[in-house]
Amino acid sequence: MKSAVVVFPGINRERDMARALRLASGREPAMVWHADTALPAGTDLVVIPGGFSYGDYLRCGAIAARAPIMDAVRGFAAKGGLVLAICNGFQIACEAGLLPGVLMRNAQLRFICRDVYLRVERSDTPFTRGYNAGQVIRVPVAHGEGNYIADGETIARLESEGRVLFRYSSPDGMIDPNWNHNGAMNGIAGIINERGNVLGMMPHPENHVEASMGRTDGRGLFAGLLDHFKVAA
Amino acid sequence: MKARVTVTLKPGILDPQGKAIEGALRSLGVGGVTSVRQGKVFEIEIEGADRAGAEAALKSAAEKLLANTVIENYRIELGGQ
Amino acid sequence: MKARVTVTLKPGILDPQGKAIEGALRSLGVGGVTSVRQGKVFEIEIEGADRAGAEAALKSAAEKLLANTVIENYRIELGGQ
Amino acid sequence: MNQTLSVIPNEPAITPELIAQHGLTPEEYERIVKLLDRTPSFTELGIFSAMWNEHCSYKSSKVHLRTLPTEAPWVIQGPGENAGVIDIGDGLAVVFKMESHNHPSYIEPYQGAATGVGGILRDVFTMGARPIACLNALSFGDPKHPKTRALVAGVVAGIGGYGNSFGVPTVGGEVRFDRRYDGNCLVNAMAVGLAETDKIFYAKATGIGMPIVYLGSKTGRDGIHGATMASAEFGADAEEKRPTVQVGDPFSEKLLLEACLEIMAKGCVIAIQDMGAAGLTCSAVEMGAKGDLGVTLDLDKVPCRETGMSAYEMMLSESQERMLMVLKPDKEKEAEAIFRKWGLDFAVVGETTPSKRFVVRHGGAVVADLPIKELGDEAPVYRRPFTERGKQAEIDPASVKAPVGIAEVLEALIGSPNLCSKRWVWEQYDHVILGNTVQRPGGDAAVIRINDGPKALALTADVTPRYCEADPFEGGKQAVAEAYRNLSAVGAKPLALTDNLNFGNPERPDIMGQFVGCVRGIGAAARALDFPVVSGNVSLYNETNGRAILPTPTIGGVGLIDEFTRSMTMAFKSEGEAILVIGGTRGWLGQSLYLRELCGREDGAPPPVDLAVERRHGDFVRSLIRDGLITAAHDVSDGGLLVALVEMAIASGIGAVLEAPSEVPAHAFWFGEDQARYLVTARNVEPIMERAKAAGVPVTPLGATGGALVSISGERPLRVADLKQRFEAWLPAYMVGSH
Ligand SMILES: Nc1ncnc2c1ncn2[C@@H]1O[C@H](COP(=O)(O)OP(=O)(O)O)[C@@H](O)[C@H]1O
Ligand SMILES: [Mg+2]
Repeated sequence: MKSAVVVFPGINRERDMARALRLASGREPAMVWHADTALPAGTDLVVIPGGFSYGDYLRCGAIAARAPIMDAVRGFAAKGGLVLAICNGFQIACEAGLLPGVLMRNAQLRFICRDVYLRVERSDTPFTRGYNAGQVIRVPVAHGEGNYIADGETIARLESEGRVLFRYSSPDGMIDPNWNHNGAMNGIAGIINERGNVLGMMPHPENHVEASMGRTDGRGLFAGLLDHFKVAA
Repeated sequence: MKARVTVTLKPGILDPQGKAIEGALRSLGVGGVTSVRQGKVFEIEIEGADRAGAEAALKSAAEKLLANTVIENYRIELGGQ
Repeated sequence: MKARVTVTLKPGILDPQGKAIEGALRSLGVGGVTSVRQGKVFEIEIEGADRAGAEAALKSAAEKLLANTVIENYRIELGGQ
Repeated sequence: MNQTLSVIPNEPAITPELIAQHGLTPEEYERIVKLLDRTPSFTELGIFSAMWNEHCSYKSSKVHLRTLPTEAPWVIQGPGENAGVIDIGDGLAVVFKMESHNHPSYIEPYQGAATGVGGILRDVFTMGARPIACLNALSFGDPKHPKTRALVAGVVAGIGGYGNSFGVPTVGGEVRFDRRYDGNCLVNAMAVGLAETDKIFYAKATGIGMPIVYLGSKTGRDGIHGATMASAEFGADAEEKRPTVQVGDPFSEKLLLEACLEIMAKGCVIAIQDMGAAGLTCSAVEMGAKGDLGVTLDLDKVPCRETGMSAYEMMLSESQERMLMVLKPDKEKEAEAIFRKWGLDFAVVGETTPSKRFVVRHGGAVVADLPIKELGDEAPVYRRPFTERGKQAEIDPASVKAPVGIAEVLEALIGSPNLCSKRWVWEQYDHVILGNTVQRPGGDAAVIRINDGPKALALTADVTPRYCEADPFEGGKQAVAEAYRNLSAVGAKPLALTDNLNFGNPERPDIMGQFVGCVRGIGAAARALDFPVVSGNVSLYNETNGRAILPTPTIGGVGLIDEFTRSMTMAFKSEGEAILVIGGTRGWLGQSLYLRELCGREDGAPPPVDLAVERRHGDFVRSLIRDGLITAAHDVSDGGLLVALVEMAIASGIGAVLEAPSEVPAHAFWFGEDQARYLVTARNVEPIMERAKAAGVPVTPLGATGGALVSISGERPLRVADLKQRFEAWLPAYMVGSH
């Protein structure tokens, strides 16, 4: 799996992501600068990592979404390439039109860093094949603006097309406002685009990938992607 | 030339900040406020005195960057020199 | 009654957001913008038709909550019904 | 050198009022005139006021700080640079420091706290270290004071806002409430970075004719000395020229970090200094003075954010996210390209000279020409008079029994502002970014893995101000001992500390006495525990209307763990394990929270700290952890044994069955704050008892883990779940205004 991590000024979880990719695939990802106009040849997976691109000034992800490299990312996605967009990456993907909807400020208006529970809704996508449908995983969140909203029609489409891959839940998988820390509609934590090749999610699976650090629930995502490319090859 | 671009949430879009401010004003004892919606305002200096050119530049700034037109409306006001 | 409170940074206060937006507009090819400063606007509905009362309430809202008067100025505009 | 400088039009005349507004005494001004052999220009007066104020010159504290132990075989750099540096083996060094931003945070909590974090991060990466963790120690006024809630909200949001965006995990700290901070909150921020031992960068300039480069953000009128600027001398345009609050820009700082580390790696840098307090002045003078060189600055080259800035304003501006660097001349182009790539300002603003003079030019005129060494070295040093507070009486535990039972006391304490969970605070801080957080906030010390391991750092911040006030010497010792204990409890060897000494007005002998006593106590403990002081910061004049804060010498401790997977936590691990208390319990209630919260009394002698015992018990606990003999460990501090035990229960959801003591009155036994104690759990008690005997360490069985209750024979049992609810509830409820 050849992955490329896009680095915008102010992005700060690129090292965490690079480590997770390296541990999963045994390969160092390419770090791609925002001002570049092309992705490295042979890229399988593009990752837009977390952080505060451009300080999250104006709107989260707004300025990064208009950076030169994003044309290349859009082109890559249009050809069916896999794009994984996490946290600030999710916000950038929405602003760039790769995914529908908007990430608004958390309902309680504060930044929240804690472990949350996610129910994995489907296991038949390249991003979630490392999990079972209905499985509950525990991964951290760290964001101030992760409150997913979209108009009624969009939400209805996302739901009817099974495009919600991760939902905030209780430890036993119940969808419950008490376990939805940011107020996202329908507990939405992660969605894919229509074609199923772009995933945006707020939580950080890349921070839970090492047994020695205590938790490994994030591994499934990276292992699944690796598997996907192995099978494809 | 001075200009101002005001960006506000479209009607119907939930505004958690505005709601929180409503609540806070109530508990501060500020009376009579029934609704608050928060938006952004950009005070912009733009070169040259060509109003039409400036207006076009501002429209493009608003469309391309300042507003997320999925959820926001914008309004442009051009000032004098 | 509709009202609007506009909150802007005092002159001289650093505006990192405005600075980042300036840079982004430049690289998007929006011409001629020499300075951007970002502020907030609050669109407020207030009960009753007593303008003086409304004005007092808005002033108190701005002072107590909407503006951080250490670094921000505010302006109140009262609309019609 | 009896020259006069060119007269700058519109500069105010040097009057006694102007001198006083600059915080200089008539004697200090005389000293300046003598040194120069002429009257200083307005800009020069500003430069002197910046260099000779308490913050830069440490004039009240210097003679006392010199007594602190600062050396150990593992210390690479002690106090005197931007941050302290210690060797942790494998060619790696840890760079750390703590600094206050008290007054700015009180004026504008969000920006004040944010820029405090920004400043301390800059101190660390200026030395070539990549920041890997932050801590923060916060002191607020009475929860009932009308300003407190907004200060808490703003300060916490500001610390998070800066650290989260910059991309460093904020992993520890403390939060206290006391009416003595009503008019003066304290915001102490600590940053910790990692560098290679052979790639540490210092402020000392070398070489003549080397370019001095200005890096980072542009200069504005931020934070210029308020009293001066408020003077009417500026005429009609005063409003325009008003000094402004510093606003943090973590985005620019993140770029500055990456750019600095990149040019350091490329070998472009001779010397580097961040612009902190008194910005350009302090940084340029320090670089030159340390290298025995002169410096010439050309202010026309300084990137400015505003038009019409005077030399005075530029020299005193405290705009954030700026650096000054001496570059290798042949690397100038390379360095500039790196800075441009990161979108930062880069300008050659001066050069080093052989003259040992600090020369500042602006608009074609020389606006300052000062002897560079004397600016720093000749700063006044005061031995301020001080009076030491007499020892307080010991309190007989039997004489201060609250009218309620042990269970009620426990319920009250665990849900009290100072002992309740600070989760509401640390959940606003990204504490997992960088993927190396082994122990998150909520334990005794945070544990941060170094790179991919196996080593890890343990980090803590501690002080008990009410002890410091009652007995400054014991309080100073206790702050260091508690940091030592917190590190030991997670299995770390304490290596070095940074101190942040927050006090009132040093010109008052009683306050100076607090300072002197605390510093002596810190020194004694640091020496006895082999825990040297490698960096620090002094914040004086924290008082309002003659009412000073509690003396608050915050200690930031750093310890090393060889194998991160073996760090110890405080949660009970399973049912049926023995609970042991290490260390003796006399039931010391003087200055305890029991006394304060339950009896409404704030008196008596605080618990004495026996440093030899501290060291022995610390060594003992670490050896138990290293040899895998215990399953959990927690130090006993504020609130005493039962509070510590309940924290272990809450962390695990497992209860405990405890035996009542026989020798000490129950309330004093459970809530006394005797020092040098730890609670541990073990499956097998025998080997621990044997070792304890051999080491001369008192170890007492307390009971066993298990069940859903904390029960003490003869007392009302309490559900762990209910205690947890109380522990977690107070702060969030307070912040929404429900009490
Ligand atoms: N301001 C803060 N920032 C981060 N963590 C904090 C803060 N205040 C308290 N904590 C965390 O809460 C826990 C308990 O703090 P405290 O009661 O001061 O511990 P101790 O008494 O062991 O020093 C610690 O893990 C500490 O790091
Ligand atoms: Mg502790």
